[in-house]
Amino acid sequence: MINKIVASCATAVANIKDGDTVMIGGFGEAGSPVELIHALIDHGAKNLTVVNNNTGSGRVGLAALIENGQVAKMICSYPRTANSLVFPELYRSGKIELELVPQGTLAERIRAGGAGIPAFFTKTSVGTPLAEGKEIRNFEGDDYVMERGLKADFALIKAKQADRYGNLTFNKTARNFAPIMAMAATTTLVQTNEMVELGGIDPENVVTPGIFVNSIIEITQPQQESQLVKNGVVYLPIKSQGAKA
Amino acid sequence: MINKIVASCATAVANIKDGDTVMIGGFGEAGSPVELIHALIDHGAKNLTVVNNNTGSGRVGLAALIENGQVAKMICSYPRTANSLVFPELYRSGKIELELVPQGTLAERIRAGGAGIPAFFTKTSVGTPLAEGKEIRNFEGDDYVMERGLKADFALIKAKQADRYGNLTFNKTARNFAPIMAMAATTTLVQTNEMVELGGIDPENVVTPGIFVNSIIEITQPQQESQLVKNGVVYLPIKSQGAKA
Amino acid sequence: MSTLATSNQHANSQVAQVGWNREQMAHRCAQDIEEGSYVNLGIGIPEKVAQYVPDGREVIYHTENGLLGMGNSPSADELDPDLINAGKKPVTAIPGAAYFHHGDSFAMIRGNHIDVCVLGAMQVSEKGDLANWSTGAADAIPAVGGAMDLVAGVKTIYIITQHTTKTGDAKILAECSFPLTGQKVVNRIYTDLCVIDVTNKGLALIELAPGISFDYVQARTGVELLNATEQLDAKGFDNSSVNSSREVQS
Amino acid sequence: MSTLATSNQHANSQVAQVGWNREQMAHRCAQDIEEGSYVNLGIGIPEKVAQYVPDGREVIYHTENGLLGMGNSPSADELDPDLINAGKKPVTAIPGAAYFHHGDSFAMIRGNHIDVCVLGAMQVSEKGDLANWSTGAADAIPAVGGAMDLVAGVKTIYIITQHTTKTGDAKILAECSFPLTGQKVVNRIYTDLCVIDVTNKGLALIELAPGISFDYVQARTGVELLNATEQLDAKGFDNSSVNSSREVQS
Repeated sequence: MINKIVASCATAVANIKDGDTVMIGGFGEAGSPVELIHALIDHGAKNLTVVNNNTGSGRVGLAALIENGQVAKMICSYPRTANSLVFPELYRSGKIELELVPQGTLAERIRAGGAGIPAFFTKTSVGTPLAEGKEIRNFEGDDYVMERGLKADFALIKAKQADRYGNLTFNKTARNFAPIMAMAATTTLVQTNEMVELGGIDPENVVTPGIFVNSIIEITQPQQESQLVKNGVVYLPIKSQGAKA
Repeated sequence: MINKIVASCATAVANIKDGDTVMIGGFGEAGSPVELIHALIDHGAKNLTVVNNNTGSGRVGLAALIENGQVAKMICSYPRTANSLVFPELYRSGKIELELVPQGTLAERIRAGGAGIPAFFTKTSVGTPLAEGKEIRNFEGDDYVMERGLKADFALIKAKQADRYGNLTFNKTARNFAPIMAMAATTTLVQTNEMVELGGIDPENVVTPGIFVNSIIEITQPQQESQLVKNGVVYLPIKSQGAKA
Repeated sequence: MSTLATSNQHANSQVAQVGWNREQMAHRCAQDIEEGSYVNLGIGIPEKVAQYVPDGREVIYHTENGLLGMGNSPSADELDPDLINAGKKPVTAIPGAAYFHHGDSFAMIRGNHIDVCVLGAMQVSEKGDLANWSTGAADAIPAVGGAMDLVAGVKTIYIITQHTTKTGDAKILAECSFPLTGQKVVNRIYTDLCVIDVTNKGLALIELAPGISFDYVQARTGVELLNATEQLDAKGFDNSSVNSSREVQS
Repeated sequence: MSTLATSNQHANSQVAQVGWNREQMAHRCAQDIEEGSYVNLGIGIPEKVAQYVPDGREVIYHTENGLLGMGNSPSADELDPDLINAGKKPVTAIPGAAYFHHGDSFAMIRGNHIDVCVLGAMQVSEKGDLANWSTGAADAIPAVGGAMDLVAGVKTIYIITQHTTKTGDAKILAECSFPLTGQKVVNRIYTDLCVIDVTNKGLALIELAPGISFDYVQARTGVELLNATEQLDAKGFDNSSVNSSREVQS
């Protein structure tokens, strides 16, 4: 029987290796798979390349992953956000690499990676520093820059509903990058607010078909990043927490 | 007030001009906008380039449009189907041009056209006659062929539900090319089985957002192509029918 | 001279009181948002445009993080951290809204489906080049977001900006000195002092804020302006000029 | 000689009775469809594979016209002309199915997300080149459908085909003479006579239909085959060889 449900977040992230590329869903906190990220912090894989629109906020979730020294490189469109503390400091001190990509180009590169398109042309960034060193080609009188598809070893995303095949729905604008990241990653790990029976999601309303999903963990009451930040929470890996106790 | 509902199929197709490129939704009969196609036959625009996966069946719908001499060129993946009578004869006698495109490349070219991507690379057709004359480029050891985005002046598609903004849902596999054609056409004309109030389609379940739709006509009891073919129906333009009466 | 300079700076820093204030700039821009438009509003003053679109015009707002049909700010009851705009502020969705993923959202942008985008600016050039994402300073953390995609893909780009920097430097220039967001992308500029169209012949000042003279604006602009206010006074507001200039540019 | 030729043709035209028939070919192929696979079945004999997948293996069928989780043929009550497969025949959707548009459907294919595709063939070459869409005849109406996308994008390509043409010509050849569907794409071939793997060393015959000899097959094949039946008899069926050969090829 096909059953993609796993027992814990720890199980879900267990195969992430040092040096892997990991796409993490979310636009700011909306859609951020906080529990899976925290499991990845506990897991400890290092030298990761992380793809996310931002760099996290406060000292939880993605920001905590970065603070824990696990991220060698960020690929993102907007590394500065409100409560963005961790990344700026590491970046200024040269401890983390940044590949800055326009948000739509980032989305299309991820979609291309998932769709088997190694490269495509876009007008975005032509004539700007972000097109420097890239191939420019003219089609029907307009210049376009060639951009490359982007794949990942793992994607960590957050869904609203999931069934055991891995069919997913999302909540409002928390959908953002999740469906295309699920396509672009070799292995997609999902935390979902709710597991439903097969057929519990109308086939017409499936947003991410199960073919793009590998492991699912139900987190019925996920933590909200902004709430954690507001409460001054600092996420420390389980080991360190253990060491402290 | 935004209201994309029009009074008749004739009104919907009124602005299609001789020489236009027209994308027509459907995979075989599933999703074929029969009433809009018949209106286009009555309208009479000639020298059209038509994009569809097939070439219609029997002597109704797309096949009738071709038989009426309005189509100069077909862009499709599979011009031969069961009950495909009209196209083969015209093609063999050199009266219609054919651009044969692999089905997935056709879909991706349409999606690219709608997404502002003038060209992309794909493995499909490398080493085959359909890649001849096209640019081949190697990425990470594999060869890919460059394919161009495809746009249209008009798209004719069939939806299940629509609201006045043009938000659409589809029925099962009748969805096929419709959502991407709606994106790739300057003007998208929709026949829908049912009009609903704003909010009648859950925002989570909208398949084609209204931004891609221009005109909507409600056809609550659309004709089914296979039924027409079975009954030996031959669609003749209104004018000819008038002349006969 | 130093006294004069200070005085000038002072005048410039209070320029909002001299011409249009932020609300009035947003109001002026909103008059050009047409019925039935699909509109993307940038963070800051551009966000304010929505509230001044004339009554009776139905306009649909796009936010690039995956929503078409963005509504007002939520009440406490409506608030959902999963329903935010591109500025990561809570919003609502109107009846007839649609959610979609980032790939589809930027297909709307890149594929020329959005009619109007209103953005802020650091600098705008005579040719309509826009710089609004980076000063190019070495120690700055670069962040671009969706700005480059929006200017490259949206049919009409409106800019709302103070006419000069806080220190009185011109922001409307022959050439941008900051890294570009896009080349030849701007159609119209709304400042606290005036409205300027980007045309093939150069920057055409088409409207002045009350009490502001053409010479006053020219003195605060880094490139020669065409005075098109009289023509427009004669024939009225000519919105079509925006689109025609855009066609030539793109 | 002419009598012999006729006799040979006759023998070949009845070759299905000599080795495996169509159902048995589909059955043999079905044994190699693994639990949890995402599978796309071509029109004809490949379609029959679904009914022979061993009980207890849950397999999800993709049809490129926009459905994952394709079920059996519909009853009269279930029949909906809007629910068809790639062969345009009516089908059903299982609980847990998903509908999507053609762009997304071929993203699944092109993006290497489908595990197995089973197709028919006109010709297969020693290198795994496939010809199955056109004889290249001048008067033929070319039609390609999704075949080129499937062979370019699906992880593992299985071919089910009669070993020879109706007139006894070899279909498994050193080089295809018909226009290609794809280069170096085939992993395994199931014929009425045998099962052949495409390997780096050439075509390896790994299994014979009952009563068929290696020499019998070789005589009906246009390229020299490696006899790998003994090795496999010794170590059992080695499914991993398929994937490793695929990795080298793609």
